[in-house]
Amino acid sequence: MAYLITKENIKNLLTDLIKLKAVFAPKKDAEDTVLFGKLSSSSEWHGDALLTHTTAKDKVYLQSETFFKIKRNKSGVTIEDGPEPEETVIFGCRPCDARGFDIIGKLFNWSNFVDEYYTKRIAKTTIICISCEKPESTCFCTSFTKGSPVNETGSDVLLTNIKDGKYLAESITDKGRKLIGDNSKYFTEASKADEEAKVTFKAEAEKKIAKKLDLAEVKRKLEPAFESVYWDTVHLPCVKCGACTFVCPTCYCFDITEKAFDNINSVRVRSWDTCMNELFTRMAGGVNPRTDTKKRFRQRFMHKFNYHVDNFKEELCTGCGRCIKACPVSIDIRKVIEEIR
Amino acid sequence: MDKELQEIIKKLLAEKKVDWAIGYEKAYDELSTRPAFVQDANDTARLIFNKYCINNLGLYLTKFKKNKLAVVCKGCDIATVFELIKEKQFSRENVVVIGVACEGVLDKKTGKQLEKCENCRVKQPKGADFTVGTGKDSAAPKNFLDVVEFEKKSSKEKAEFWNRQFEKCIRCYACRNVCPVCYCPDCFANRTMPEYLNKNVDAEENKLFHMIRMQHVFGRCTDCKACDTACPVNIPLTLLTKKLAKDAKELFNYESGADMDVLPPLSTYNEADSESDIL
Amino acid sequence: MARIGVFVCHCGTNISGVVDVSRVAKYAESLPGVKVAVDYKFMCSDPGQNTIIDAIKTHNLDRIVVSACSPRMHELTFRNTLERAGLNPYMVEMANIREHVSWVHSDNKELATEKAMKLMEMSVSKVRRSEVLTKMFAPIEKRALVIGGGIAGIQAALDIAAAGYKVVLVEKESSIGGRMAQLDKTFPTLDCSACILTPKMVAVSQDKNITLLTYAEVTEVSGFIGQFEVKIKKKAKSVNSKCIGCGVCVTKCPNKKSLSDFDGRLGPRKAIYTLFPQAVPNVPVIDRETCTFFLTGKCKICEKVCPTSAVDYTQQDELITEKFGAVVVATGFDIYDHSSYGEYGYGEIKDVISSLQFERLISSSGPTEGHVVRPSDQKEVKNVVFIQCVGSRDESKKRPYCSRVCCMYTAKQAMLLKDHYPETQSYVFYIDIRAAGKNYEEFVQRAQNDYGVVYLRGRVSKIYERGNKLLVKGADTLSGAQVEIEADLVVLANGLEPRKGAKEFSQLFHMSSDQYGFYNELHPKLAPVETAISGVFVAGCCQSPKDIPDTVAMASATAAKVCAIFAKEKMEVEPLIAGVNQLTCSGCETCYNVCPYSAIEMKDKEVKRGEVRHVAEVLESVCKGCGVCVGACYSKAVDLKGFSERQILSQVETATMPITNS
Amino acid sequence: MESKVKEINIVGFLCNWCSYAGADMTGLGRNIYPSNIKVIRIPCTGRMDPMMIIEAFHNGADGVLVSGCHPGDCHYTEGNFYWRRRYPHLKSLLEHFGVDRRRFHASWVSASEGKKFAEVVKKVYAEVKDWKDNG
Repeated sequence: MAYLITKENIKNLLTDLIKLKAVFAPKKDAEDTVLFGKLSSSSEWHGDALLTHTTAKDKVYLQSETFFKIKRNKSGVTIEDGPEPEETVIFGCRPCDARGFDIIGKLFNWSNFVDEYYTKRIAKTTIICISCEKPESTCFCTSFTKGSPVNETGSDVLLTNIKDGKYLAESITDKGRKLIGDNSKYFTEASKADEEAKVTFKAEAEKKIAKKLDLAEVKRKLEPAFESVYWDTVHLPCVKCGACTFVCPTCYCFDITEKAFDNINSVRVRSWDTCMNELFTRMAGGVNPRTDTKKRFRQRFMHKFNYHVDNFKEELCTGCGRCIKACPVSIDIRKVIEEIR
Repeated sequence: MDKELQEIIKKLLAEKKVDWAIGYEKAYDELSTRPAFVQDANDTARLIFNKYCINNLGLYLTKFKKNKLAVVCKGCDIATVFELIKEKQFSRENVVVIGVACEGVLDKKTGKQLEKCENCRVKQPKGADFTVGTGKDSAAPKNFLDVVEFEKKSSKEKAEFWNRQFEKCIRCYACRNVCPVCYCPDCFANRTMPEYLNKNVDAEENKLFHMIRMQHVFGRCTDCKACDTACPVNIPLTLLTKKLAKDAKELFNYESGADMDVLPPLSTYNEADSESDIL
Repeated sequence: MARIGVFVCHCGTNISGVVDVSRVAKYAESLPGVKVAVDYKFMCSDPGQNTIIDAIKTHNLDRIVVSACSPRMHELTFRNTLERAGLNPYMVEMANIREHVSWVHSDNKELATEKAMKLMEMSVSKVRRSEVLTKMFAPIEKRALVIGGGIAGIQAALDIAAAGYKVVLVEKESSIGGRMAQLDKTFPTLDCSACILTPKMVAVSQDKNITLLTYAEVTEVSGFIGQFEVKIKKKAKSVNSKCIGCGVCVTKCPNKKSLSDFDGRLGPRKAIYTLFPQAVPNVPVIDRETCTFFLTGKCKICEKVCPTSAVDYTQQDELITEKFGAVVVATGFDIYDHSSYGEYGYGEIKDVISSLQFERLISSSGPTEGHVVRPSDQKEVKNVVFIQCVGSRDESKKRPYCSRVCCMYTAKQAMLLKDHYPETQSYVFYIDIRAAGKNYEEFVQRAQNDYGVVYLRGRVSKIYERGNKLLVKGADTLSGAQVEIEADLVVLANGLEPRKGAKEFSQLFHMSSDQYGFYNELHPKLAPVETAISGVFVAGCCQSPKDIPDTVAMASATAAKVCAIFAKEKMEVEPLIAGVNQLTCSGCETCYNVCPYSAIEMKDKEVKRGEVRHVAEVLESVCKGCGVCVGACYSKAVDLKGFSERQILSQVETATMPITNS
Repeated sequence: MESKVKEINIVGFLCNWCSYAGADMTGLGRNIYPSNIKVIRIPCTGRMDPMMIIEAFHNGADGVLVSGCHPGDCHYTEGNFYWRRRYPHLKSLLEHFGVDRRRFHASWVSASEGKKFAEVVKKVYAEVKDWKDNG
């Protein structure tokens, strides 16, 4: 079902939602950083930026998730679970971000392996996504089968600014339908023309994205490229920080550690990890199968465009281009995979 | 200017004076450049220098220790090279410094000129083996006005300010990894015995990381702004690195990378050092 | 998991009168890893220690915390207790709940008890991270190197040799003897310097344990206590071992263009020369910079006259490398160069001479054969003015220190002059008379009372030449009068300063020196002959100005220290020292720069297979465990055993945690 | 609001040779001082790793005191000179991060200055308390 909602009413909707749930939306701070922050008022929503500096991934897949707390004493051990997730709305993310949830979600529900922390959180999260009108120079979502500035995968509700101040609101999932139903006073039914306007919107928005990669070709080239000399030089500028992976909507690697307070109290925490970090593969005995930058650098691309495709029939990338912008040495993921030899 | 730069590097590579040359090349759009590694004398045409060449290439010197390198340096980057030589990370003979005159560089995220370029006294590079172009140095010395302004805040305000900053921090370690003097083989942040820093990412733990990193680079940091510009969430690390520069100058009259014969301030002492604050 | 025993001491009522010791023990029992916690009246008593030993055996404990008094008091006691129980002695930590709790927090027993619990808990945290440490042993090369053949070096060499150890004595001149050989007589006994010195010089040359290397210099030093490796340059003497010391070559040498430094440049010196007649070894050397043959290729008279064909023009400098277990540095002093004193004529007035020049003038083996005559016209003298504190106690010349010997030698010189020439009159300008020493004050009194030396308290403002006399203008501050003395000769009491090149020399050993260049002793009171470098000792005036008896005493002290090292089969090394994890070392040399003991060595080493890196290494027998390197290392590659990062961090964490489970 | 005595937690790092012995002397002289300080013994102030102080504040210490030998008295001759350089820099940096200057102190206490040690702790306690109470 499609509806219409005015910008005014979006704000009203936000105001209502804030009272009931934790609402995260792009917020701009004094340093001009735009991040998903918890709204205390709808006016804090900063809708002007296309992409936030980091994704909304961390609102569902927390950067540090406390599994449980352990208390020890002479008589034994008591275990206390980490905090329960609250009802959450992610508002104003982009289709590429939303699609990230879809990709990670599949991983965290891979055959019998269900990650209860992620599953519990995503079940309580409603994602309201806004289609993109104008891409940035780093955008390349259209390279992907499902990728588009108006793609709905991963979203519960998709908003598209079809004419000034009027948004076409499409409910994608039950969660989305429920949200619109619960707040129906702000929505009006959309006409056929409105839905057609979205088609035009889509065509124009997609046209503006200059870069389109042939990912099938990339996959074909990557498969035999493990030992390629290409990697010997392409990694050289990389400083092996984790900026690319931490701003990525699809990177999901983690580490589980226990913070011990002098053997009496401790907490077990899952934190994001990055394949760029040397510690990522270093084992307790000191052996490290990925000893140098080259191997770690290669892993990132192999994983995203080769191994993950083998397992899930889709790339571990949504084309948001954040890694390109976040990279301190401006490594361009598009260029790297395009030029593979 | 690019032509001249390319010719110098071409000659160095052709004559086997260096194994690698590190310079800049165009990146994904008109506003971005990235480090370029050139090994082949016929491959120098991609090297450029412009106001978007923000990276401090001195960073790579510690990663290529075994090679003879030519490195393109803005005047300010040369301080890094000297500091690293002082810290015995490589020898002067193994690096050819190609200084490029610079009129200031722009932050790719904001499009604005870096604050450090305003009162830059090394627009004309000093101490290089080759110099390309001529630059006009600023007459005014580096000022610490923003740091002084920040210092006026109460400790509570400062703590709140940093708390807000470090809440943003995602601990991607871009700041550390682009820092030319953060070359430790195994950073304290990676240690588990003892565990100086927990993997848990929260404002307090993030702040601990930055406090220790800043302490570790005191008297060695050249205030090159690499960390500040690398931060994907715009944490104003410049407020910290500039503070380090200010303290080094005020407390120990030390400027990193300036004088090859003076030891870093914490590696030495003077019997007449001040102790006004000691009970 | 650790098995920790906690023992809480009452110390009679010293602790238990304030601290609820049973509560402390009870709290200890609740801590993970603590298998047993007991309190007892006197933990340090025999029954107390036995309680610990029994508990170790019963509960199979591997770590112990004793909550009692200061570790400075009883840490050793309890280390021994552990050793007796068969545990590693370093597995004990003390929590100081007496000096730091009960005695200072008696105003609030509740808070005192809580603090005692916390301190105990901190020690439990620390001991949990303690490591087994064992004493180490290092080999000792039982040979000593003595540098400098003055009286200090001679005495040190003789004493070490007397104990049966081998000594190499290195002297840069062609003979040993040093400054003392230049002196005529010595205070306060006025016995002849040569008469007491030469027997010792001969003893050196005859001692089978002593190898004498004259005309030689130390050029490079590496290694550390027990294992120094020293490069010594033996300069070409141009005279070989066939020389019997007959001296014909010296007599026949036609080249007397040079002045003798030994004689204060008051007399000539041949191109082939011995320093002085009683030189040891009595072998002349050729100064190749002045020798006619070496300059022009012609002459060779010495070769012709030598009865034993000992002259060898082809000799080359020779570099030898030797190993030593300990080093005595006795490189002596120079006298202050008075040419910086404008009021005394910038060193340009011929008849204003230095005290050492006076010694040579009055010495019967000196250039004038003991006749005190004016250098300008060789006439005998009548009125002589002595001026003290030249380059001593003078802030303007950056020599604020007292040279300690000038007051005494000035009195001596004035007395000797009167003995030789009863008609002469001496005047001494002084600031204060410093005559602290056995029979010293009496000596100066004798100069004034029995020898009629006139002492004037004040400074000389100007010395003029008038006719063939010197007009000395000064103030007598005691009478307030201006004084003007017409003198034939002015003798300056030049102060003592470090040898030229002392700074460079100290760097060979990484020794530190003070702002003047005198070598620093390890501790000004309690370690006056040791240096910060283990196994390197200092004797004589290279450390600070001093007289002969003090120098000899100091030299003997260094010998005792050297012998104490050599007396052991192997060197025992305390295990509480620093260690480098070379895998994490970044080779920045920060530790190398800050180590007060030069206990860090930088090496290019293969730290991982195929990965050679510039890394630091701790010289275990040199490190004293101060931990300055640990505080300075930002790569966190250095750590200190017994006070490791893990231990201290765990203490910090425990200290900042609230008391749990109580 | 006045903070309770108990709530103030000060970590003291004392060098073994002078200040720790000085604190022992305080005990011998029965000079009373606030019990809030918890002492960690280190061989020398030169061993003082600035990280430990940062960690102490991170862990929630209200105050930190580092005390060593007077300049020139260092058992290891120069350890305290290095500390004397680290201290002002660290204090200034911590202050920049919002750690109030009243919370971090250094002192010279010799083995004979038992009374002085008590005075130093009282002073540090007063400063930390002032910070806690008045911000």
